[in-house]
Amino acid sequence: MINDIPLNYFLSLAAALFCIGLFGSLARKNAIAVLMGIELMLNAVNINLVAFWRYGSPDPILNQAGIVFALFVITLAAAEAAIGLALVIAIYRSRDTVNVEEINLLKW
Amino acid sequence: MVQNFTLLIPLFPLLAFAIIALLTRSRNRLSAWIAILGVILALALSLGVFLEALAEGAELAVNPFYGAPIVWYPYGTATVNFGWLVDPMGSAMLFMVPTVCLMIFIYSVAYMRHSHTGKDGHTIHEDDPRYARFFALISLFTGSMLLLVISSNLLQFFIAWEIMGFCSYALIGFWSFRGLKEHHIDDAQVGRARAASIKAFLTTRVGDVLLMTGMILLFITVGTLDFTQMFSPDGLNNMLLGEPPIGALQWPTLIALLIFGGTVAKSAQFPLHIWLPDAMEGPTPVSALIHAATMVSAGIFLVIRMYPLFVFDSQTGGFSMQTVALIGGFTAIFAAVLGLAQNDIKRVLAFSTVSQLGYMLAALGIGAFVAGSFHLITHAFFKALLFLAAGAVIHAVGTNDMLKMGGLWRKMPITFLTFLIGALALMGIFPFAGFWSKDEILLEALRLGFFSESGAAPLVQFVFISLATAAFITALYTGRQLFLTFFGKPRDQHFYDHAHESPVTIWVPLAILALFTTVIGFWNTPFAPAFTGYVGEAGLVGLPVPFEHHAFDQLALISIFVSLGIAFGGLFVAYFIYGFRPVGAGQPDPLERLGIIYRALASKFWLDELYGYKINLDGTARAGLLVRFVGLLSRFSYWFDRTIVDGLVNLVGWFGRIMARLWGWFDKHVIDAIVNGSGSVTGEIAGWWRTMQTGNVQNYALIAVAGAMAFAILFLLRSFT
Amino acid sequence: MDLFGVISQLVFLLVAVLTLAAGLATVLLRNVFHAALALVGTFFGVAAIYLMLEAEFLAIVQILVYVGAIAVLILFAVMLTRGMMQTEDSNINSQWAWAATAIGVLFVGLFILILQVPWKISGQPVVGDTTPALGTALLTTYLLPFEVVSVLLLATLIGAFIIARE
Amino acid sequence: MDIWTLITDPFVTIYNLLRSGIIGLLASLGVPPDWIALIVFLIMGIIVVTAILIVAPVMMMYMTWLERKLVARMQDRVGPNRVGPFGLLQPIADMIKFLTKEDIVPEGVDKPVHLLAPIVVVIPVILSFSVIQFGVGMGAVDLNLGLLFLLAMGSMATIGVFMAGFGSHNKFAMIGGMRAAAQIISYEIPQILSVVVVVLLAGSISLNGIIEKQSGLFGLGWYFFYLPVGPIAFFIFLLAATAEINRVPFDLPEAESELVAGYHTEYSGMKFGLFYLAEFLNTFIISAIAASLFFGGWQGPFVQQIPALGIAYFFGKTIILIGIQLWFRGSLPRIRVDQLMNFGWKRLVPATLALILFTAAFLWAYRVLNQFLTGLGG
Repeated sequence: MINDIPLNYFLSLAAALFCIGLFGSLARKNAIAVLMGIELMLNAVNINLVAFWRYGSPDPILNQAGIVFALFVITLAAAEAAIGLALVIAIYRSRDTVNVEEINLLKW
Repeated sequence: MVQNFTLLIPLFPLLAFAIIALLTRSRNRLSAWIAILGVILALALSLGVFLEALAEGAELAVNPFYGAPIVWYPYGTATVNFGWLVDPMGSAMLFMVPTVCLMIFIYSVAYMRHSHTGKDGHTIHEDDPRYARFFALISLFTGSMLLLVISSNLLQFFIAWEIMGFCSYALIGFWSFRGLKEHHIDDAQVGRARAASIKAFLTTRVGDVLLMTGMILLFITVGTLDFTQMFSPDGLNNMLLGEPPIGALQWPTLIALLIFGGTVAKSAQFPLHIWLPDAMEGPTPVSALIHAATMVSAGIFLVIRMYPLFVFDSQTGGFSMQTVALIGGFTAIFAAVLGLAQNDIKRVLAFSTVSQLGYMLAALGIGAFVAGSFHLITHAFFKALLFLAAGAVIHAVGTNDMLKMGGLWRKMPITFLTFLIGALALMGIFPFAGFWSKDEILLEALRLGFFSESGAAPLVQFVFISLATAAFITALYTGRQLFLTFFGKPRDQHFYDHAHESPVTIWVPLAILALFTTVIGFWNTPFAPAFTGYVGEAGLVGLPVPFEHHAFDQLALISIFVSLGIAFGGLFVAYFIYGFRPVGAGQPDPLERLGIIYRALASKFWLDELYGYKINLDGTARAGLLVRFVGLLSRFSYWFDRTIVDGLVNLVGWFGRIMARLWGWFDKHVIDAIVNGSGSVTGEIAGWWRTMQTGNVQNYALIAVAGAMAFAILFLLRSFT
Repeated sequence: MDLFGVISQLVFLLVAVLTLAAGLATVLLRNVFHAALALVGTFFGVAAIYLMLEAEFLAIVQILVYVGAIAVLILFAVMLTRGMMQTEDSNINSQWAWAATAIGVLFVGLFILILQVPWKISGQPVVGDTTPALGTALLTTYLLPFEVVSVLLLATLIGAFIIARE
Repeated sequence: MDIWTLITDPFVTIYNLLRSGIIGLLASLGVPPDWIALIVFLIMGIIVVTAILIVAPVMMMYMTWLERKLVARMQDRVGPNRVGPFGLLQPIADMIKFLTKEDIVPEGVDKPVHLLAPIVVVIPVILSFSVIQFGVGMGAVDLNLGLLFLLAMGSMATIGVFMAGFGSHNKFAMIGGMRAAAQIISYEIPQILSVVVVVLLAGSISLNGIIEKQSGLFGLGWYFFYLPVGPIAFFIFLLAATAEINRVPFDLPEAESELVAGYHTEYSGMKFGLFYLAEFLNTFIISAIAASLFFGGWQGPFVQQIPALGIAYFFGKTIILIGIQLWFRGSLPRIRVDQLMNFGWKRLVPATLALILFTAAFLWAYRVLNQFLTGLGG
């Protein structure tokens, strides 16, 4: 596998996924969709981490920094999702909307 | 090796204090027992140390029990340590202090129960409202005295000294609160107690300041406060190194005098004796405690502790010992004379204490170290006895005034007997304790003053004459007291009827103290001077020269007869005045015939009015002339400050205000304009710029992404080129 | 290139295309519920990518955590905020064109970068079971981050509870 | 390849014969080696998958029969007895009915979601079969992360349930779906944690590894017998797993008396059949996992000598556990939704955490003691 698929494939895929996620979080109106975009970005980052582990690690068994990092990212993603969605629900409850453009109390 | 536990001795009473104060305040009887238990434990341990010290013998003087294991704080390369130091005199104190204190404690259990007549006519016995507090305080008092006795350095000594100062304040003013009417303590007495406690505290404070100054100077010159290091030859010689402070006055003299200042206040020597008579306002056990075992003994003990310094000073030509002797001798006779004209049974004893302390200091001053020390021990026993017995009388009769007593021996024989033993000891009549110790002092004074090989010494001669006269007057006023109190006919039937024999817990301590008073003197008879051998044979720490001691000789025999003669003479005169023809009810004191002299005596030579603090019978108090003069001076200073100094200041202030107004105009119209202008300009710009804050998170995120990208591109361009 | 190579690349391309398609669907679908389902699809795709990278453990964790927990949370949130689900107006905000431009530039830049940089490749094969080594690493080398993450999760639990409750 | 091996271990032997036969055939045809490997992989995979796909529905059908019979007995009824002897053909009749029923798609549903939901529910269950070890060497694959894989598949079911609930355009389905999702993610935690106890004991997350660790005591060294940890962990696992697959007494998502049929209210015909299939296969999978983790899977006396016994042991244990779950169904009332949540979060999770701590402490103490004793011996 490693000899058949160049690293660039994975990196390009990750970059594309990251850009898609970034677009989602920048351009969607729905706050939940924004969060989904962020999840996509995190996943893209994880792909990169794992790919570098697989291709770059001098000893993939003993040196699993990439995997460990990806695990932590997943954990943080879970935490982020929990808090973020709790916030969205709280906002929805008080303002009756999840449109990010309408959640702009902190403007001038 | 009991000596290693010496440091624990003061711990027990202090612990008792803590327990009572913190836990058992509301349980009177329990508190009393805790206090007594504390003293008993301290006594047991003290006796252990004492016996061990006795076994060690005179050698202990130069190689005392010593240990300083507790590091308090370091300074420079050395440290200040807490520890213990027990030399022969210290061990004797360790024997005396807890013994006497224990007696006083036991005595207090019953004494602090007051009896009064209730509404229905029955006699009600009731604890003093602050019963437990009393025991807490006397525990603290005892503990600090024990701490003082075993102190290994002057700082530790000073701490204990100060705690005692506080305790004396609290205990003298023990009845200085209201709500005691049913206990026969009226507003006047409350006022007196309050004033007396303040007076005692402030007067002794004068001495404390002197002592502290001396201590600081000592530390500066010697570099240590540890007794053993301080009295090493090097330590004392260090004092001579520096420039003499004031003219011909050299360092040792100055320091010794300052330290002696502490003694003068604490041991109530002229001219700072004024607090002691008024201290009689405290409960009688407190008086006994202050006068016998703790407070005033501490003053004497300070001189005893610092004796090497005094000796060193006199060897190098200073006059500190002469000062001690002079003040002691003068106080001895001065206070004795004053004691003559007092009608308060306790005040007589108070002046007698002052006088006896003068004896001790005079003895120490002329170099009779052993005699002075021994008198400290014996005096503690018989003075405690006298006070407690007098207290028993007061407790039974209900008044302090001797002129209202009379014929009490029939009513309270045991108390009378014990009081008699104490009085005889005080007069110096064979075979009681006072006789042996007082005779020793007189003998030493005689020997050193008139029969010294180095020629006659006028000062010592003065001391001898003063002390001999004082002995005569002592016998006289003690006799007066005896006759007025116990003999003759009752002068006030009401008080007489009220009198009764003391309860067991009161007379047993009296009996024990009487026993001690009887036998303690034989510790140091001229024929068998055991105490001299123990305390004086090897000198002191840092002064390993034996004190001069003479075998029993003709002079001693003469001295015995002289002192006995003086004592009996005084007693006879007293009998002639008061016993032969008893003072009847309502009659004035025969001494009043002396006129102006009597009035001078009765009002204590108007010293309180001159520089002290006069406490009237009705509880009001008035400062002395000197004090008032200082007050006037301060008032004048106040006026000066208010009118002249303040006027100047106000003038400057007015000028400043004018200037400020000018500045204010400038500030308002020039600087503010600039500030406001810049502010409004900024506001305008900001109002235009702030629309950038859309409040939309995604906007911000987009800008952040764009910024990050811009930086990344910059970075890449730079790294590629 | 041998047979396996061709098949591998084909499989990769298939997975990649599906993943990206699901990702695009996530971002572009108007119905948020459908978007969330597409997100689940993306998660599966990423799990497949992990499998290709021989990180089986991570793949399973991906499914367990992302599909089993995060996706469910998102679906929950979608259902609880149903008022927004089928709005007639656009689901894309006003700055989308700017965002798209910036992201396009970003993607092109990244792509060029990926092709330009000479990545260091060790090419070591994965022999044996990686999971025990991973566990050991988590409890030795990465013990502190591991604990910190645990504390973070606890804090999140409490925080989410406090934020979301009435 | 003697006859004895064939008798004692028929399935593995046949599988190996087939495999070597195909390899030989392809090699004689002159196919390159890597092509051979690929083709063999594909063919054998298809065979195994087919076997599973055949076995699984049949299992499910007879589990429905078993359930109806057992519950009927508990309720003092007879149960199906018309079609075939003892009603044994009843499941087949039911299946024909499912397949021939009209496929109703209600108005206003979210069509793709509605149609995909049953499939999404079934797929993870079928996938779970791939790692179950039916007998000695009888698993489709022996993943070294098998247990984790099973748990991941279990957690995937939520998505399908959600889709069904959302896609049905029906408030009962919606509430049922929400309930199911909440319940599944709540009870997933104690389930995983109780499995962790076994993982701690075994030191492995491969199913085969765990089963092999239980070979002691003449094939009876099951973790259930590791007192007191084993029974408690098993009990917690059984409870949590029952809740996870929404069965009585935790069948709130499809509570007939409140929600008609919960998230599959609007399904009919084969789509409903798929939900039904998933539910029963889930029961089977749960029982199989429990049997593997706590009762040694195929482990039992003489299984080393006669590997075929392993299959019997495995299915015996699994069916007994299925029986226990059916027994729940027959005897326990449904609990309330707040009781469900409270029980899960306030009782089961702390209890399981405590159990894990205890197990770890126990193992540590055991290891220290062991070292100490070995030290004494040496």
